Amino acid sequence: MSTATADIHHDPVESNVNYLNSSYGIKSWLLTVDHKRIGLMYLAVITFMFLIGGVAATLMRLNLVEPQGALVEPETYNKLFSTHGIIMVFFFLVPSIPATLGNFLIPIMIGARDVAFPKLNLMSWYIFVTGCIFAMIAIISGGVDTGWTFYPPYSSLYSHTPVVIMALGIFIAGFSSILTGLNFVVTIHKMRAPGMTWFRLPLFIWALYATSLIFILGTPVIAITIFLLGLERLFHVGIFDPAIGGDPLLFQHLFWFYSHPAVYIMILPSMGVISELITAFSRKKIFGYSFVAFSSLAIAVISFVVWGHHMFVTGQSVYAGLVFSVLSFIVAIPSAIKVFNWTATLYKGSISYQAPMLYALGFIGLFTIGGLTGLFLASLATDVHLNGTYFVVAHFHYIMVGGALMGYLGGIHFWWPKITGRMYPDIWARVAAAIVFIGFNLTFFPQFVVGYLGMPRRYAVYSTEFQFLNIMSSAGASVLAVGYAIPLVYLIWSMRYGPPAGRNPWGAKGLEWTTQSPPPTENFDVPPIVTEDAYNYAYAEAPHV
Amino acid sequence: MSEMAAHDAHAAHPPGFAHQFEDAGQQKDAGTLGMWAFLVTEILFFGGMFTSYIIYRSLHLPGFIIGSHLLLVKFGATNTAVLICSSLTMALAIRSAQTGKSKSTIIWWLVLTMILGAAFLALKFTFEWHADYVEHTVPGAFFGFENRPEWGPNAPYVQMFMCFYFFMTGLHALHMVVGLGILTVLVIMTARGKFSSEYYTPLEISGLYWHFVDIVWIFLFPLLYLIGGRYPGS
Amino acid sequence: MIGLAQTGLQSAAALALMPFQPPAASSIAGDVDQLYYLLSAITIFFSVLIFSIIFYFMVKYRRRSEDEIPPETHTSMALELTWTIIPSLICVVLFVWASALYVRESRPPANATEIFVIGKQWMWHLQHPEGPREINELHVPVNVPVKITMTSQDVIHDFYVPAFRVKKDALPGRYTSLWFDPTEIGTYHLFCAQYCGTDHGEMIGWIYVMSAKDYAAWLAGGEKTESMAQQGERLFTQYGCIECHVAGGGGRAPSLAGLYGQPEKLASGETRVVDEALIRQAILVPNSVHVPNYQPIMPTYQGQLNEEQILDLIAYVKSLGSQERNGK
Amino acid sequence: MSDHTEQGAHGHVVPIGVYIAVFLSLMVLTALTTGVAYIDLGAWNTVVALAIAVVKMLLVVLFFMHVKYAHGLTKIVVICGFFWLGIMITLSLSDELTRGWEMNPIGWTGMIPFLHHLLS
Repeated sequence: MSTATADIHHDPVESNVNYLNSSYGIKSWLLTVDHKRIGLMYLAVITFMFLIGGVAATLMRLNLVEPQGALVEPETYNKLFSTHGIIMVFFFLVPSIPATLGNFLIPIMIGARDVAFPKLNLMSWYIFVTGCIFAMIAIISGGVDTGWTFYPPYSSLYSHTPVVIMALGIFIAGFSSILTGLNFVVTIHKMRAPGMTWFRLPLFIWALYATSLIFILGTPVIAITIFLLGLERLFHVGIFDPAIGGDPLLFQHLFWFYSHPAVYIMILPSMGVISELITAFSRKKIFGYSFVAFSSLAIAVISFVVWGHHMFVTGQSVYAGLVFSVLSFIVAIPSAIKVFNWTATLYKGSISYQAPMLYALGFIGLFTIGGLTGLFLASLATDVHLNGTYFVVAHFHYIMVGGALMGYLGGIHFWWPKITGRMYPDIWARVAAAIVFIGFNLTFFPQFVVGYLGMPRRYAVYSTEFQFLNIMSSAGASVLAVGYAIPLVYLIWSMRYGPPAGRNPWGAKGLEWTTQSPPPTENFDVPPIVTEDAYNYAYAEAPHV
Repeated sequence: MSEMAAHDAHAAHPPGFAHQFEDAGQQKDAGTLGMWAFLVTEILFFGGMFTSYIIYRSLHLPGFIIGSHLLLVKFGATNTAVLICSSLTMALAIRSAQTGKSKSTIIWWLVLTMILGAAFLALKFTFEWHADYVEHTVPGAFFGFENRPEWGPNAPYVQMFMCFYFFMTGLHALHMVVGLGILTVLVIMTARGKFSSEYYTPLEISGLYWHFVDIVWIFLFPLLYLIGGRYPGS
Repeated sequence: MIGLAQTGLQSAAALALMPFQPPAASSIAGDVDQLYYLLSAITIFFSVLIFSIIFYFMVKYRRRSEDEIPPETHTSMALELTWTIIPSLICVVLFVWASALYVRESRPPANATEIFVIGKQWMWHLQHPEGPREINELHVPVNVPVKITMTSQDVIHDFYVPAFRVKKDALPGRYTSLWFDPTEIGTYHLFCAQYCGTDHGEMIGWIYVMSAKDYAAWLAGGEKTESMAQQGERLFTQYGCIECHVAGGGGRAPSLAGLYGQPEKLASGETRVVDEALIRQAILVPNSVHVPNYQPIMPTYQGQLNEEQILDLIAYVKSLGSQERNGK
Repeated sequence: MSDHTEQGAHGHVVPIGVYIAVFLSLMVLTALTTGVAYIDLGAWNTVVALAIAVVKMLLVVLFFMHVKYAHGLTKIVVICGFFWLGIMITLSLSDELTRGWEMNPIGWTGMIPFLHHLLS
C-alpha cells in the first residue's frame, strides 16, 4: 500500500522499542497521550463492563428457566435487565469498536502519528471512566429498575431506585463519546498522509467516520434528554410530567432520536471491520468500494429519521407512523447493499479460514437474519403485534451481538498480532468462534418464536406455555458464555507466551501492516506516502508469514 | 464546552505547535474544525430543549403566554444588548491579536468582554431569578399558583413555561460561566505572551464558543420574553 | 445414555407439538399472519440465498496454496443496481401492505361497543358501558367489534392481546384506543407490554370471548350496577355541571345534548370533533376548548375527579348524543 | 492529500468597519424585535420575532464567527448542525401535531388550524 516503508520481504532490523515498552510504570499509562495506549486502556475498561453486563444477563437467563422465576424476586429481575441493558449499550457496545480498535487503528491506517487532539483523547478516557464509576455506584447502591430506556413517568416519578446517579453516569459517558467522535472526524479530515485520498481510505475508516458523525449529531440529544429527566427527578417537576401538561412521548422522541442512530454506532464500525476481514482473508479488492463506503454514510444520515418505528404502538399519530415506517424501510437498503457486496467480494477469491474470517462469515449470516427480521418491525401491522415482545429482543440481539459483537471479536482477533506483537493459538480461536456462533443462535433464535407467540419482554414471571423455548434460550446462553470465556483465556495467555507475529502475519494490505508489531510510539519509522488504492491484493507479492 | 478550548489552550505552547501535526496551518485548521464540530453538538444539545419548547408551546399556548408575561422585557432586552456588546469586544480582541496589536490591547478587550459577561449574569441572577423566587414563580413545591386565581386552569402550563424558562436560561448561564473561565485562561495566556499574529488559535476558537452562547440568547430572548406579544390584550 | 435419549425424544415431541403462532381470534389476526408469512418467506429466501452463496464460494474458492494471488474482479454497475432496486421494490410492497392494514386497525367501526380501560400499577381496570366493572378480566361477545378507550393512572402501560394481534400504550393524561372484532370463542391472554415497574410481569389478565347467549347471561348474572352513563349523570348533578349546561339550552354554558361526534367550532377559530379527548380536556382545562358566544367561566375539575369519574362523565355526554339537539 | 492548506495559518482580517456595522445592526434589530412585540400583528408577531432572530444569528455567524470567510468544510459543518436540528423538530412535530387526526374526519385539512395554532 505504501512505498516508503512497505518492504515486508526482508524485514528491516526490527527495533525493540515499541509503544508498549517505550516507557514503564502505571504513570506512563495513566498520563499517556498515545492513541494506541489509550485504545488499550479503553479495552480494559469495556471488558470489565462487559463482564458486569454479562453476569447480569446470565442471572436473567437463569431466572427465566422457570415461569415463576428460578432465582430472584421480580424487583431484582427488573434491576438485572436494566443493568444488563444500560451497561451493554452505553458502557460496552457504544464505545466498543470506536474507542478500542478505532483509537488504535485510525491514525495508523491513515498514516498519521496520532489523532488530532491527543490530550483530548486521554481526557475522553477519563470522562468515560468517571461515567463508569457513577454507573457502578448506582449498581452497588441497589441498581436501577427503569430499563435502559428510562421512560418517564416511571423513571422520573415512580421508580424508587438511584436513577439520578445512573443518569449522571450515562450523561458523563456521553461526553466521552462526543469528544471521541469529534477527535476522529478532525483526524480523518486533517491528518491523512500524503496520497491518502478519501477514496483510498480503508472502509474501516469510512465506517468510523460515519459513526463519528452520529456521535457528534446524536449524543448531545441523549445528554440533554437524560439531563432533563434527572432534573425532573430531583425537583419533582419537569417537562415530561403529565400533571403539568407534559407529554411522556416527547421523552421517547428525544430518546430515540439518539438511541436509534446509536444502534448504528454499534453496527457501523463492525461493518467496517468486516470489510477489512473479508478482503484480507479472500485476498480480493472489495467489490463495489464506493457503494460500501457511501452506504456507511447513507446509513448514518438515514438513521436519524427512522426513530419513530420504536413508537408505533405508543399513541404516536397514525400519520407519523406511516412516515417513520417508509423511512425505516429505506434504511434497510444500504445494509442490503453491503451484504451483497461482501458476498460478491468472495467470488474467485483465495479464501482462508483463520479465526477472524470465521467471525466475519458468522457476522454476515447473523446480520442478514437480524436485518431481515427488522423488516417485520418496520412493517406497521406486524410491528403492532411484535413490538415489546421477545421478537424485538431477538432481532436487536442478532444485530448487536450477532452483528456488532461478532465484528468486535473478529477485529480483536485480526489486529491482536498488531496490538500485542504476538499470535494466539488459531485452533482455539476457531473453536471459540464456532461455539459463539452456535451458542448465539441457540440463545436467540427461540426468542423469535416466543416473541411471535406473544411473550412480552421484561417479564420476571411468565405464562407456562413459554417455558420450553425459554429453557432452550437459557441453555444456549450457557454455551455462549463458554464461547466468550475461551478467548479471554488464550488472548491473555498469548500476550506473554504467544509466538511473535511479525509485521504482517495475515498477508493483509493496509498501512497498519507495514509498520512493526507492536508499532513504535510514532507509528511509522518513516512517514508513509500512499500511492495505491485500498485492498490492492491483485498486485501483492506473496505474503511472508 | 470548556474542555476543547482548555485543551488547546494547554496543547498550544509557543511556538504553539504540537508534535502530531505536519505544519501550523494543519494545526489551526484542525483546531477550528474541532471547535465547529463541538458547536454542532451544542446546537443539538440546546436543540433538544428548543424542540420541546416548540412542541409544548403549540400544545399549551395560553399558559405559555401568561408565563411569558411574568418576565420583564426590560431585563431581557438589556441583557441581549449586553451580550451583543460582549460579542463585539470578543471579535475585537481576536482582531487585535490577528493584526499584531500589543498584549495590553488584547487583554483590555478580553477583560471588557468578561465584564460584560459578568454583567449579564449579575442581571440574570439578582434582578430576575431572585425576583422570581420572591414571587413564587419558580417551578416546584413553592410554585405559587394558589395566589394567582387569574391563571385559572392554565396554572399547570404556566408552571411548565417556567420550567422551560429556568432550564433554558440556567443552561445558558452555565455556558456563560464556562465562557468566563475560558476567558480567564486566555487573559493569563495573553499576559504570558503566548499569542502573536502568527499564532492565536486558542483566542479564535474560544471566540467561536463565546459567539455561539450569544446566538443561543438571541433565540431565547424572543422565545421566552416576546412571543405571544406584549401589546394590550395579548 | 437411555435417559439422555429420552430427554431428547421428549424435547423433540415438545417441539413438534409447540405452536409457532398464537391463536388467531380476531378479524384482523388472519391478515396480520399473512403478512407475517410473506415476511418470513422473504427472510428465509434471502438468508438461504446468502448462506448458500457464501458456502459455495467458501468451498470453491478455498485457498489452495499460501502464495495464491486471485485475479481481480471489477465492480459491476448492473449488479449493484440489481441488488439496490430489487430490495427497494420489495420494501415498497411491504410498506403498502402493512400500512393499509395498520390504517384499518386504527379506525374502529362505527358500531363498536366501547370498553373503558384504566391501567394502574399493576392491574387492569375495565369498565363496560352497561355498568359492570372488571379487574384483569374482560368478557365480550363474539363477532361484535369492541373499541377499547384507555388511559393510565400512573405510568405508561400497554394493552396487548396476542390472539387479536393488537396492542396500544395506555398513557397518563391522555386517551388512546384500539379495537378488535373477536371471531373465535375462547379465553385469551391479556398482557401489559410496556414495562411499568416491579410487578409488570403480573399485570396480566384474560379476555373471555363468549357466544351472544352466554354473554347476555353473564351480564345478567352479575350484581346490578348503574351504567356508566347513569353514574355520569349523577356526577353531572353532584358537581353542579347541570347548573350551567342546562338541558335544552339557555344556560350560561352550551347544552351538551347531541354534541358527541359532531364537529364544533371553538373560540380560537379551530374546528374540532367532540370526542373523548376533547371532553376530557373540557373538564380539566375548560378555557382551552371554550366555544364562542359563551363566557369562559367554567372552573377546572383537575384534582377533583379521578380517571374513572371522568370516564363516567364522558359516557354520560355520549349518551346525550342520541337525544334531540335543541340548539345551543 | 488532506485539505489543510486551503486557508493556511493566517485567517482573514475583517475590517473594523464591518464589525461596527454588524454590531449596530444587531443593536437596531434588538430594539426592533422588542418594539414589534408591543404592536398587535396577530400570528405575524411570532413570524417577525423569529425572522429577526434568524437574521441576527446569521450576522453573528457570518461575520463575528468568520464563516463568510471560512472554507467550504466549515460552512458544511454549520449547515449540518442546523439541518439536523430541523430533522428533530420536524419529525417530532409530525407526531405531536397530528395526534388528533386518526379519529378526526376533518382529516388532512385539519392541519391548517394546527399551523395557525402553532404560529399564533
